[in-house]
Amino acid sequence: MATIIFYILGFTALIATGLCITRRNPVHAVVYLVNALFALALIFYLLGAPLVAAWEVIIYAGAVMVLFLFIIMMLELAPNPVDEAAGPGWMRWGPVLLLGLVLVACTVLLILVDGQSGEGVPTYYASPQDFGYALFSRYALAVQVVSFQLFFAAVGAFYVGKPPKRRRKEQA
Amino acid sequence: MAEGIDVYKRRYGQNPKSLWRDLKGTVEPFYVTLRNMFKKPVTYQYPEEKRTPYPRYRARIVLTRDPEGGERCVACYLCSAACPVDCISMQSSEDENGRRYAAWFRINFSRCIYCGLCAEACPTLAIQMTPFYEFSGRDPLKMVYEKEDLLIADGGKDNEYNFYKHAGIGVANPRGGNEDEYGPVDVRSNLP
Amino acid sequence: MPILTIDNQQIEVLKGTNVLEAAKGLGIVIPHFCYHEALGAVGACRLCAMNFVEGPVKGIQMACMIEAKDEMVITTTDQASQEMRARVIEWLMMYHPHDCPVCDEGGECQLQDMTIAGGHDIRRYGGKKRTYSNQDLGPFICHEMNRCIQCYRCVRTYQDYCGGTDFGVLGTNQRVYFGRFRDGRLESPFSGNIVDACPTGVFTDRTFRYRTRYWDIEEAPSVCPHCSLGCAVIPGGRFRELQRVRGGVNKQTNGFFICDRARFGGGYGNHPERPRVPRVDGAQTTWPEALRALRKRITDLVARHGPGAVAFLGSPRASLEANYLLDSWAASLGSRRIAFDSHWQHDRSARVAAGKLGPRAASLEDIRCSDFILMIGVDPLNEAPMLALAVRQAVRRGVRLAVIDPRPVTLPCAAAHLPLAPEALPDVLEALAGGDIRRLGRREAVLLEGILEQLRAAERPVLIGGPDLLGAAGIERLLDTARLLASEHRPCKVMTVLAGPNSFGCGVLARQGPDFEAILNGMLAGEIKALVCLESDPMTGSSDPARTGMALGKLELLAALDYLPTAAAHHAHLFLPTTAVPESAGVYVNNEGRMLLFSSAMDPGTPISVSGGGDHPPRTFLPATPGSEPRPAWATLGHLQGRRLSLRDIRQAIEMEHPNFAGLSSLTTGGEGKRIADISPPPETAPEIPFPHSEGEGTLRLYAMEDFAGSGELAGYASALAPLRPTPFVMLGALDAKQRSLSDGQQVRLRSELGGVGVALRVVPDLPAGIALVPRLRGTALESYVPGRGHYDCQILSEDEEKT
Amino acid sequence: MSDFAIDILLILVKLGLIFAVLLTGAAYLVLAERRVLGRIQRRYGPNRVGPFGMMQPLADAVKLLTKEDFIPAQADKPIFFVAPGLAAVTALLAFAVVPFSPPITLFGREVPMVVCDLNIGVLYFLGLSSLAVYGIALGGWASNSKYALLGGIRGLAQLISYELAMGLSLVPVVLMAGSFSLTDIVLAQNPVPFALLNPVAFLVFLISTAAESKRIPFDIPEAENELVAGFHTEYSGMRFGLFFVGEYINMMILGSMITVFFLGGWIGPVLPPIVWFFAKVMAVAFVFIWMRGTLPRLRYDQLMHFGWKFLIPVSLINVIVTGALLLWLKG
Repeated sequence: MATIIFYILGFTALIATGLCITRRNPVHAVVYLVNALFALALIFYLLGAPLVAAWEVIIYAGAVMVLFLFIIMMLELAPNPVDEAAGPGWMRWGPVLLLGLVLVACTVLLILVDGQSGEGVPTYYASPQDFGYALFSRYALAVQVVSFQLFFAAVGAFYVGKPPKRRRKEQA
Repeated sequence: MAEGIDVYKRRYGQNPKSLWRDLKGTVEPFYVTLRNMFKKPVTYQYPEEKRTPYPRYRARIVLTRDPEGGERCVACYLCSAACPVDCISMQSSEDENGRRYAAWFRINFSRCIYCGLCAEACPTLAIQMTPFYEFSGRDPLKMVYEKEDLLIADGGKDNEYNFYKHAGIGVANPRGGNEDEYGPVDVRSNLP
Repeated sequence: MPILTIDNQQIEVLKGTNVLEAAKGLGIVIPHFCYHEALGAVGACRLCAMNFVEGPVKGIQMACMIEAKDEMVITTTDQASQEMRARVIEWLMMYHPHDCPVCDEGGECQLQDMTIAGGHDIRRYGGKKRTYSNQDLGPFICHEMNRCIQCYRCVRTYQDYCGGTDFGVLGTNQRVYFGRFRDGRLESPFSGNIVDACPTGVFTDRTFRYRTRYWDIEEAPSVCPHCSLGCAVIPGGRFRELQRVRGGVNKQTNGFFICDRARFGGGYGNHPERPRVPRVDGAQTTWPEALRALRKRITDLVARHGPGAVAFLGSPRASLEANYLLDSWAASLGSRRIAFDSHWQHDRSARVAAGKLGPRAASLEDIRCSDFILMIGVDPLNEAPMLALAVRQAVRRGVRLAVIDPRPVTLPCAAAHLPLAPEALPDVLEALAGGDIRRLGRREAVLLEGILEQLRAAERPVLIGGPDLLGAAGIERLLDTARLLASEHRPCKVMTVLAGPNSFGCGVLARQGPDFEAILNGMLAGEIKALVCLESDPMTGSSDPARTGMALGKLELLAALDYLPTAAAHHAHLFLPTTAVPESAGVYVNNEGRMLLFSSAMDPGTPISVSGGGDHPPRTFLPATPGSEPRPAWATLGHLQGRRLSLRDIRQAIEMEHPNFAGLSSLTTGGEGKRIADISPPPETAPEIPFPHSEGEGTLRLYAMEDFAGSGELAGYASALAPLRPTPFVMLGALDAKQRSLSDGQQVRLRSELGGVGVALRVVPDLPAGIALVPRLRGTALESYVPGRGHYDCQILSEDEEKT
Repeated sequence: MSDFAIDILLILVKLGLIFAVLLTGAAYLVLAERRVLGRIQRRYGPNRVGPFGMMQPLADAVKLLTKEDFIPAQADKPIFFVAPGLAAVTALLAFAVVPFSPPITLFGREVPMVVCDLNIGVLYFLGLSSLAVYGIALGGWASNSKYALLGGIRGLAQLISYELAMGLSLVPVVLMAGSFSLTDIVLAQNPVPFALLNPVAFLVFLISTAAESKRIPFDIPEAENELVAGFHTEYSGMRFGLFFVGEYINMMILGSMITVFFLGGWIGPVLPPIVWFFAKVMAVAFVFIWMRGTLPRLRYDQLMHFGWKFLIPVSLINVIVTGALLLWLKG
């Protein structure tokens, strides 16, 4: 059963990614990419990495793609480009509905039929604890380096984004 | 901005950026709303409780009559022109002694907003408003009132006034026969 | 050109402009009553006071009476002149009655506006008011003297401008009375203009009495369809009914005024029998059904008998767009059988005028400014009334006017009248062009010699001719004459009165096509199986009703698009309703080739007063407006050809196909219109068709003539004009009457090829011998006497002779 | 009957119950809100349909279902159709991990009173709430209306900003409970709820949930007097209804989350656990309504300043302090 779900999710992710690449409407592309990311997160969950799955959703689908969408919505103020699948209605909204339904169904299925309960469970199960230990003991140095880099990046962004002195004075 | 801060300073007598003031300003309203929750609502439960409007309340429109019992309306169209929702329509006409009157006069009460501009505009005090406000129906056609439905057998708010006694066109009295008029001139009375 | 300063703004104006006009040019509108652009200034109302600070005159002056001069500095906003205006308004309002609610002028009353503008809102005068008795001024004008403010505009309009004699002013101190000597209809055919001229409600339109307020009327600038002059009018409708027509302003055509036929003859669109629903074989049907049937029948006929089996008849009262689409429909079917006027003489005349008039066309404004006028074969008051008024304005300036016409041409001004028999008119034209003058009688020759002398001496002469007596050949000769008389320094302009409002446009579209006589022959020969009539009735222009009737009877398909209950509309196998002029938009090309736009003032539909039964609108909610089926003819014709065109598309197509209509699509309503570009080279001359002359023993040559209110196709359906229609009469010269021992006013019997009719006799002193005249009066026995078809042989007998 | 089948049956029964309770609850929450708001404004609120207006939700539902389903011209139809569903489904899915009560014994089986006790329940909740943004953003964008677009953009900015604060305020909870599982978190609050142990986290979470559910004073995406109705301006009929129901389900979810994370879940004396749970959820819902009746809407910049410059720093400091305290207590 887990194998079947895996393949379903895999194909979903593939199709969604393909559609994402071929869409000319950026918002549609984002929607398909979110679908793909969600399918990927479910695959992670299926493979025994719930923490990674959750972060996939929270960070990629929930934050990065939202920022993409934010920018697109701010910029894409021209009238909607011509729908690429200018054909019958289902051609346009069929794929997204289908993929969405598949994902929701898989989510429900995965939640209900507990991943740890039966067959097909992967041999290695990465619980949040395992993950945390790995991150902060074995890879502590790497994490520190990355976090410093992020910190520098944040400081840099703050500096670049700061209004010039003169303007600050005016604002005050 | 600075003035605003001054106002705050005067009112609170302390630093306007005080956290205490902010907290108080956030929490106090909760108390106010909670207190209100336990007060009796001021709503009239309309169909059961009715209120008596004042005599000059602006509701259903009527057409009044002059002291002699004639229709006051001269179909001058001023009410329909004043009406902001175009609910008044009429057709003026003339009777055998030259009196101008409305052949038909119609108010669509399903459109009327009871603003009173028609009564304000009426130069002959024909159109007046009454306090009868319970006035609704499900069939819009039944809300269309004709002259026969609108006319009342009374002069309404100014019972003495008769437009034709002042207009000087010889309908109520013969031409030149009103009290503030000289006798009529005609082409022959001008002859030497 | 003087430059003056008004309220600190400088303006340069033409020499002779008065200060009031100059201020108007700056957008400063100062109240005034007596001044009117057409009537001039008299300084009677004392309202246009301005303060002249610098310049040749000083102090408070009446601006309309002062000519603009250089270095004038004028203020209108200072306290003194403002106060003066306010006081004058207050004096004017002192006796004014308190009857605005029952006054028809209310809402468009200049006095109301000026009172408000002058800031006068409370009457301080508490004494008695002066009153007047009113007069019955007939079916068109209402009189309410109490409202008078003594601006004298009515008298100046009626007497001075329009030449009416039966209305005037009489007064002692404050009892000035404007009226007639006794009750009765105002006799001038321009009497309605005092309604427009009166700034308050003294004279109001009786046909419009108590009908509508100004603010409820849907108005749009339009063009009068009653004659070919193209006067600007403003029809106004309400409750789907034409309520009134008032004069529009077009300085090139009518100026400011219109005739009573235009003003009171607008009711044809509200005729109670107007067909409003499409009909197929006499049964009412829906639009898609009727259109499908028409298209199918015509394709069937074309398939069976070839494209020549379908003929088309356009109309001089249909818009240029509709006529053009009819033409293009015929062309797309492959049929060249299209005529634009059922009256072939009028049709030919229009083609000649359209082809040859060119830059010598005179507008009414040219006539007003001319210095010698020769009218030949034209009866303006009956054929084109505003022409008479234009001529009067010239005559008022001292211009000489000569009339050569057998008919007793009545004009509102003095004229030298030379009554010549119609047969002599071609000789006169010859003579004008330099031919032999001695072919005419001695007396006539002397008179004509005088006319010719004046014509040669004049600097801006205008020749005016009409098609009814001259015919196409005569019109052509008149145009040639004008060309001969004109030189580089001396323009000689011509005006040809044509039959319908769009005759000129039809003439351009018709080119070398057949006339309706040829189509009639085809119908009689059985070659033509179908006739499509666009807003036209073949019977109305036909010289031989029996022959036309027979030809129509042979048709397999008679299709009519019309808004009038004509005979053709009634008998048509297929009828499609169209919109009347006030309900539709389009272009008319008037008799001088001026393209004039008219726009739709109201929607078609059965008037509320009719659909409601009596005067009460029905108390129902209907999904559609009753009687609103009529569609503009151009829309229907476009639809029939499967083309969805807007008016703009059609106009652009016309411009493409006929380059002389250049500028058509950029015209705007309410403007002066635009002369069409000249046709070059001019089309070939129409074949000359001589007048048939036949002499019979004891017979008279009977000519039909137009009547002011009784002849026009549209006027015939306007019920308001009924009081103006005369009872049938026949006119006879004094000599002929004496020979037959008949006397004026006697009831006689008129017998001609069209049968016998009993009519009253009018003896006219200077009618040439051997000639009788009848007016064409629709709806009477004289309906079938068509002007412009030549003459009828007739006999006039007294009733007693008839019995024996 | 095999165990597996019984499991499935139980799960379906639980699902059905949750659906029924949630949807009815949402409907009556609407009514409750209108009544409470009415009382705050010294009115009665809807009291005409049925006794005390109890049938009002039914009437509303009938009205919404029979209204014209209007689609603006030039709207991006597929996304326009999907968006309201997305808003409602993400809200519904989050309920899968909420435990209402300790496991009960039924027919000799121990039945957990939660659809699925995920060991990453907290993260699951956070993930779904981060996906809820899409309903608003896409709905606003697809309407092809400037008001809806502005509402959508505002919604995007607001939701991702406050999600950060929400997530950070949950870190101390996880630290204190030592588990991502919601059941474990509830059990860890016996006897003292975390709201008392860590009031700062509680307040930050309360504020962020109010912002997440787009309710006054944080209803900037649909600010009526600026944006007509914000992201759902162009929605009508049942599509609008889905957004509406989604909002109230969201309110119940967030109420449940507050209950679970900070108010000790089902734990309480005397009364049965499930009653305690619902009482707490309703109390939170009442606070939300009370807040709506009391506070004015924030301005957009105030909202952003408050979120980024106050809530996030405060919750970060709270994480460090809580962590340090826990280490100190353990060590």
